[in-house]
Amino acid sequence: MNAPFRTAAGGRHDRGRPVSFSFDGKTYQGFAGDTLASALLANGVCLMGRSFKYHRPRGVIAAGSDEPNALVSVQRDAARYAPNLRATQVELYEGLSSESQNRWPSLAFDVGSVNNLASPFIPAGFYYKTFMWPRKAWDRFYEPNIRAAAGLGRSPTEADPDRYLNRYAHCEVLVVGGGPAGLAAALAAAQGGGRVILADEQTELGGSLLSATDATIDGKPSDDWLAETLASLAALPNVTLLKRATAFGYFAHNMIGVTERLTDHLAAPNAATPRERLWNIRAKQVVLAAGSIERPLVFPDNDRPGILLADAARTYLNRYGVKPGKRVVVATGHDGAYRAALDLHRAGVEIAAIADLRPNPTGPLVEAARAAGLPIRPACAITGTSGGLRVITARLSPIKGAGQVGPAQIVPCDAVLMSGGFTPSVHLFSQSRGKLRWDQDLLTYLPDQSAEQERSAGACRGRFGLAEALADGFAAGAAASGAEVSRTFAVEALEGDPRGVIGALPHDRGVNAKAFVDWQNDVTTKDLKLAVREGFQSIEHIKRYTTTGMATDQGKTSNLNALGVVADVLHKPIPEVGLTTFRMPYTPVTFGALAGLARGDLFDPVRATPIHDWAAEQGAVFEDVSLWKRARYFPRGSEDMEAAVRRECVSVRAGCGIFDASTLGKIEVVGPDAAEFMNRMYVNAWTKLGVGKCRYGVLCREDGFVTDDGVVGRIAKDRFHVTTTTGGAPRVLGMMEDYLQTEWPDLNVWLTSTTEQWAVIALQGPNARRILEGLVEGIDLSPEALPHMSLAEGRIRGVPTRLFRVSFSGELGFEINVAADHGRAVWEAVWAAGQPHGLTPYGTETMHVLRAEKGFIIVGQETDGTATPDDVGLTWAVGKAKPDFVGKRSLARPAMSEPDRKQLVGLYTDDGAVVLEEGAQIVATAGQTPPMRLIGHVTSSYYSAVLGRSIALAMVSGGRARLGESLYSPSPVGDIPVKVVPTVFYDPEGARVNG
Amino acid sequence: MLLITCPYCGPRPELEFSHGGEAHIARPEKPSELSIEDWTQYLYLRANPKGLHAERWRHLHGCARFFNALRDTTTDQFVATYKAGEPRPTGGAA
Amino acid sequence: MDKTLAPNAARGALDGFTAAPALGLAAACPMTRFVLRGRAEALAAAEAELGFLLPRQACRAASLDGRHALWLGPDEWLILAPLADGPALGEALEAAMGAHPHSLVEISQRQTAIVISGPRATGLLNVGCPLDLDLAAFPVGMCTRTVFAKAEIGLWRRAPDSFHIEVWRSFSPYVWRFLEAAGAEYA
Amino acid sequence: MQKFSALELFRQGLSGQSGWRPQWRNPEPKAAYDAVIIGGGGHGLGAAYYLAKQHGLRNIAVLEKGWLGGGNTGRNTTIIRSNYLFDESAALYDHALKLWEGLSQDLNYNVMFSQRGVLMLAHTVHDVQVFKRHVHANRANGVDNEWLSAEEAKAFCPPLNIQPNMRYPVLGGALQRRGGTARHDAVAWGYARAADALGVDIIENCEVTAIRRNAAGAVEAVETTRGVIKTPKIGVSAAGHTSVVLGMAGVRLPLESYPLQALVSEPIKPVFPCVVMSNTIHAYISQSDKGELVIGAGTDVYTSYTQRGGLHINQHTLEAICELFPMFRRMRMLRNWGGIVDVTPDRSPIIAKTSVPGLYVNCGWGTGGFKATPGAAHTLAWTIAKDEPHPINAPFTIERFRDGFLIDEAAAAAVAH
Ligand SMILES: Cc1cc2nc3c(=O)[nH]c(=O)nc-3n(C[C@H](O)[C@H](O)[C@H](O)COP(=O)(O)OP(=O)(O)OC[C@H]3O[C@@H](n4cnc5c(N)ncnc54)[C@H](O)[C@@H]3O)c2cc1C
Ligand SMILES: NC(=O)c1ccc[n+]([C@@H]2O[C@H](COP(=O)([O-])OP(=O)(O)OC[C@H]3O[C@@H](n4cnc5c(N)ncnc54)[C@H](O)[C@@H]3O)[C@@H](O)[C@H]2O)c1
Ligand SMILES: Cc1cc2nc3c(=O)[nH]c(=O)nc-3n(C[C@H](O)[C@H](O)[C@H](O)COP(=O)(O)O)c2cc1C
Ligand SMILES: [Zn+2]
Repeated sequence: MNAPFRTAAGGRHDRGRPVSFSFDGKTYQGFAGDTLASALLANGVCLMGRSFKYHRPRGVIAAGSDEPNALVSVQRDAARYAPNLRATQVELYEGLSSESQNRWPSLAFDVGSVNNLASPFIPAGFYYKTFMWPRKAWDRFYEPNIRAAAGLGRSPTEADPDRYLNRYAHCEVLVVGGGPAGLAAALAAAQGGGRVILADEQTELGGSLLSATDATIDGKPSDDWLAETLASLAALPNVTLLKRATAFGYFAHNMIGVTERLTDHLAAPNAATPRERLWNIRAKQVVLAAGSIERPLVFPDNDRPGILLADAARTYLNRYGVKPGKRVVVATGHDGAYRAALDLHRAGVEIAAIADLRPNPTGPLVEAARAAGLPIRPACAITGTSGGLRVITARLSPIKGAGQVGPAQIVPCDAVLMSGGFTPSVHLFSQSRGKLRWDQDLLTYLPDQSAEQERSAGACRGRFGLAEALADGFAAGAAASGAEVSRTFAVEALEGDPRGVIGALPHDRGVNAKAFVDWQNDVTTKDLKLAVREGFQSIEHIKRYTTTGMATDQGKTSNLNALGVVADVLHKPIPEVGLTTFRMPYTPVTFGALAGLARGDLFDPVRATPIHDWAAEQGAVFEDVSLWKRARYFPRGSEDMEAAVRRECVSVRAGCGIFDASTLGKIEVVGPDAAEFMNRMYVNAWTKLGVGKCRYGVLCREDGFVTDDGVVGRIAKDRFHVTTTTGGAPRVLGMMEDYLQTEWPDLNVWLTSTTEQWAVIALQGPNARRILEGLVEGIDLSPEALPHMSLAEGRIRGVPTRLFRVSFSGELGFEINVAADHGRAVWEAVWAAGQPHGLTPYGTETMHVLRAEKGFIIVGQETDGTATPDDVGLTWAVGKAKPDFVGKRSLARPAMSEPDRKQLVGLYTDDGAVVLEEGAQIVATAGQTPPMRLIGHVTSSYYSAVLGRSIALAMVSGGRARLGESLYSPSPVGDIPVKVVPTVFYDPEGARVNG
Repeated sequence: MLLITCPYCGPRPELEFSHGGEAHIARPEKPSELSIEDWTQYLYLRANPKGLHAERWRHLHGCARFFNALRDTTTDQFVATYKAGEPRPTGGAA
Repeated sequence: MDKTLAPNAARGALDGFTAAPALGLAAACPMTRFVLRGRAEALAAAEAELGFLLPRQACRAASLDGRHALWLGPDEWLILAPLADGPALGEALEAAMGAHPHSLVEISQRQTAIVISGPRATGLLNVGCPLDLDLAAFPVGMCTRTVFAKAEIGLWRRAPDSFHIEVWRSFSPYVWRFLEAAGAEYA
Repeated sequence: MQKFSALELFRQGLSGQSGWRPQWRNPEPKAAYDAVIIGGGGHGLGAAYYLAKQHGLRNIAVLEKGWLGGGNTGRNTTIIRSNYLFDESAALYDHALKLWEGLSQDLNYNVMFSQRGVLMLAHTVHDVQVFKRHVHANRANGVDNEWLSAEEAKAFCPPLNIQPNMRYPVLGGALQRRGGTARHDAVAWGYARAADALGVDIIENCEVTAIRRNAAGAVEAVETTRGVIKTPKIGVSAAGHTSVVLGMAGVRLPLESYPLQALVSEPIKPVFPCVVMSNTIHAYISQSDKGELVIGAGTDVYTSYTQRGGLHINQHTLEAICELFPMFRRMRMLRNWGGIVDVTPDRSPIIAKTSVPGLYVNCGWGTGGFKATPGAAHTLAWTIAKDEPHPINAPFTIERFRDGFLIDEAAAAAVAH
């Protein structure tokens, strides 16, 4: 195997398990435990991506979730394609197939890089200034081209078959981050006895310990300490350890979102295992131990492949056994880079120079480097690099006082390590709305005032040293759990000075030099300065004008440097420039993980009635009404809906039809004050409704508009059986509860939803009584005993029933209410009994036609939330003598009695064969051109088979006064003449309800 | 997702609740006698403070009771929750 | 014509539903159910008839001889009883409460019940239910309405590893399938 | 005003883009103005621009408590359409749409108005009825809107799932081809720059803390964090904060402020050609010119000024997105944020005089006022300048709530039986 940059020994990867993988079609070898980035680096592949705007060749600069450059797509199969993954987080598995992005035709030769040549003419925000002429060219030319150039990876093209799970979890202490601070926090918190969850985004717990070499804790090498600590935590029943688990969002009241990646690292995952699990964790206390992120240096040409963060280089070396180069230049303003230089030196890498910005670097790490004979250059800035697809030289210049540099020296190298210091990860703290404080000494923002039950510990609050981090973490864990524990950690490690540098380095390279601040979005110091020059002073404007910090890394490496540059140009201290808002997610979260199981049939509950399966077996076509499935029509043979509905309508009127009305909302209103309550809620009067009688009820909102309707039966003096529309059931019950609980708590009445207790079978048609007769016990079906709008209780085929004599079709009709479990059997019994009488099943569509023929409204179709009872012809229902009911006062508002309000009327098209479209508009005169004067619209429109012509209901301005008038309905094929007619088209005398 | 303390059931996740708008707006005894201005106030005018807000919640998927809460709309932190009918608690900086 | 339906004519919403044994899911047998509301006198009368006190502590259940009263709200209880108690129980309660203001509504078939037991019970429930189901937070005997994914359920812990889930009839297939999907990796 | 053009960009390119001047000045507030606009969002800046340009008021200022466009203008999903149901609404939004069509040229600022079409999906028979009603009403009003079958919808938006076995199958959709998106920040900046060039003082970091009224009750000055500013006319365009600002003058409005969230995915190459909205399953989506999928849905349920909301809201939104576009399930959410939207009882805006002389208000745009920006700004300017509404905003009074002349777009889409 040829992996030229792999060390001979060391690293946490498994040298016994070689793994082959491909990148851009070429196969390489790595080891289990490698990331794609470490394995590519080991193979000497430095070029991993192209930048967003200029298509500059880019290599990896980081080793974790802060990586801005090395974005790749990973394709497991055609349907499992994921773009924009960080190579630093993609774990290697046998056969992994990955490709680079945002380049064509190849990563090494990318046509898009002409943008780089054009870069002087396409600075930040250039698109706001051009592409305006000629106007049409924007749509046809400019925008399509801008769009085509943008974007990073490409979208998946097929439905993702993988499973995703959500779960809720609770704990006393949640620890975010499994580095020394987080581990210590968990150790302490666990002793409090409560539940502790520790989540870390990496593949292994340990944080910075995973790449530490020489430190000892409690006298043990840190590796050993780590292993022991993890084992002891894992053994505790109250501790849950989550790895590959990113805490991505901190929400109100200590709710933290965590995504756990379960299968992406496996070569052949079990299809049943979820790809990711999203944890919604409600924690009593949170300890944030999220560590810190290394800051790059901002210098000209700082983006060539081979230039990377010093601590990332250490990670590659110590954790993955990969040398970042063979001859390395280190550029730094921080001690941490010396640790990297020392480790690399020990591993046999040549350190060509350590260019330190500081005039007098000192301290144990620096001394150790001196002792090792490393070539330290104090007061030295890196001012450029060269190289095509990999860096080949670094340009080092001595610093001569304020912002000036002396003559440069070119140093050949194949890698540059840079470090500006570490930025504490305050992302989650800030998301929690905790207040940050600028620390002038550490040159960083640190957590100050907490907004939630939360505390930060370790590097994320500026406690960078290992000893400090352990102690701080332990104290935080103890405090969070309330455990009275204390512990000290004996640490031996070389610790550096935590201070670093921010902003651009001095250089002598002129205005066109490109010193990148935001790598992924190609934002340079020049862009930031341009934004300031153009008057953008707020950092929020600068962010949006230049797009700095808006890339997929959300500025993890760039935000503080951008602040530094801007502060410099504005001559303001950094805290006065401000900070952009940290938002969730910390790192991008898969849509599928957020959606979880809610897909297909589990997207929303599918509510089906007890009779649903029967209808399905008969070939019914269903429609969605709120969560319910309702049978819409029952086609026979090759019938389409129109044909089926005509047949169903005729059958009902000629014989009898059977209809599943189970979805109607039902509320049992019970108690001595039931009638009083009904009086207050509904527009109707209820006091005089006799027991065993029914009434059509209309419900308004307090603003006077009709919100629901339904038949109400009085079962007993103190008991009403109220029905509502299918979709309105929860709304009506909620509204009633609101009034009852908060306005009239003194009323002795209670509400219970009985929607699902009853299956409801509507039997409508002249033969209805005949069919029922043989089935019913204990109920006299005669018109005298059970007249229209009455009810009786008895049995039907032995099953207790509430039988309503009601009609929504205008025919003799009954609604059989039986307990749900018996719904299907009773239905089948009625069905069988109806066979000799031409019984036909019908669906909602026929129901709609039948009621329209009778001029009955459907709330939500005739009404649209802006109709009063009077508008839809229901004045007769309003209890005029009642002093009050919900909505009454509003009905007295001026607008409610305007003569030109829309009112419900019937319409006949002059040509009875023409069926208007529902929603079609009405005008008074023909031949209008837009904007027309619209006076109404069609709410319902059908072909009426019994009438042999079309009918329509419409809301027309001043409609009732227009009876007989000719109006028009504009349509794409011309104005359709219509005549205003009464709303009742069929059996206006209402004789048929009597059979 | 907020954590809301139902006065009956204790702290519960927001998913179990429905929000009911401003609290302490009693329906007038005799709406028909109200002036149009007063009725409009009752119907539509709601406090929309930036700061402490007395609001109604219903523990819809719990005990189903309406109750009231004092919440700071600049932080979403609850200062108190209390049963319907009880007076708005005094003071209570967030 | 035969005037009564065959005894097996009743069909529960979960008839025929089965799940992998590892999930510990089962449909509970049919039961008699009432929602009881009322003022103090009526409640006292109901307690006398039931033979045990209605739980007044929020979110707690009380039982005697296969009859249970689950606290749903400060003046609302779900009464569960064997199927055979049927209407007779309702009539007895009505008679006992008489003219005292109350509401007793039978909802035996408005809802159905799912039982989930075993070591995975809380884990599967927490895929859709946002409550803390730790024994300390949700002890045996606790009951409450809550949500499970997009359905409302009544959740009642009957043993450390066993829950009784009340769910409206038409939502029960959804809850069942959701629990099944939640546990697909164990099936 | 320094002209923006390709030529100028090129010229500046030769000198390292060093010759650009500030897009707007950063003036100190004067002691007095002829009119003051409170709120430096698109609506407020636009109002100032039209006041200066069309009504000749040059001694005016826009006062913004933070940074320009930092309110909802800077946090909206930029959907622009005008296919509203009621004549009044359609007229207002279409007035805006017509202004959008020439805005880049008018302002000499490319606001990237992109008429890629807005497709509203119907999933139920009821949806179909409602949308067809819209289509008919719009056409009669001269507003383009057309009905597409499910197959036509898919042809227009290839990622769309129209499988009949979906939980809520797509039955078709209403398409407004003239609808689309625009670059939100550019709208604020473009108006600011153009207004500034006409002499308007744009004053950032200047929070209005009180409104002073004279003995007659009319406005006379505002107190701000940067001093007292006298003015006889105040236009309030403070979106989510309207209640707070009008409270300073003792005016109560029927408004409640809710958090509304949005999110973007990581950027990808062009895959999504239009805007798709689904009210029934609650989500809308488009792809920005930079490549992110821009996604939003409904508000959180409670009032709040925190500019954030709950994760479950986003989860519901993404459930819907993944249902409609299953191929996006492996895409990732990059950033989420919230705004504060002020909502009226009938979900229609108020652009009107208030009971206080000299005090004018533009508010109540709820979740949908970005699309109206030029129209709202234009009619607000008119109302301030003439002390009477433009015919287009005349129906959008405060009094409509008293009298019952609501313009209830939300109720009009009421869920049926
Ligand atoms: C997430 C989200 C998505 C949306 N999506 C869409 C969409 O797709 N399409 C659409 O049409 N609309 C959408 N909207 C609505 C739209 O954003 C707004 O209606 C519109 O931008 C309002 O513009 P504005 O100028 O009135 O308000 P804003 O831009 O909010 O401006 C008001 C300004 O007033 C300032 N202010 C407040 N108080 C004071 C004070 N006391 N002193 C000084 N200044 C003050 C604020 O700081 C703010 O800058 C969305 C909104 C949100 C939040
Ligand atoms: N001397 C220095 O200047 C310096 C600088 C940086 C780090 N260090 C070292 O850092 C250590 C500090 O320890 P520490 O524990 O504070 O930090 P750490 O970096 O060791 O651990 C932080 C852990 O948190 C994880 N993490 C971060 N954000 C996360 C999120 N949102 N979700 C899940 N996991 C997340 C990281 O993956 C990491 O494993 C010490 O060992 C110290 O030596 C030193
Ligand atoms: C249409 C639109 C597109 C956006 N695209 C991005 C983006 O690509 N990257 C990003 O980081 N933020 C993006 N944002 C979000 C902003 O970063 C920011 O969250 C938003 O303006 C709200 O401001 P705040 O988060 O600072 O409160 C976008 C916002 C909008 C309105
Ligand atoms: Zn409760």
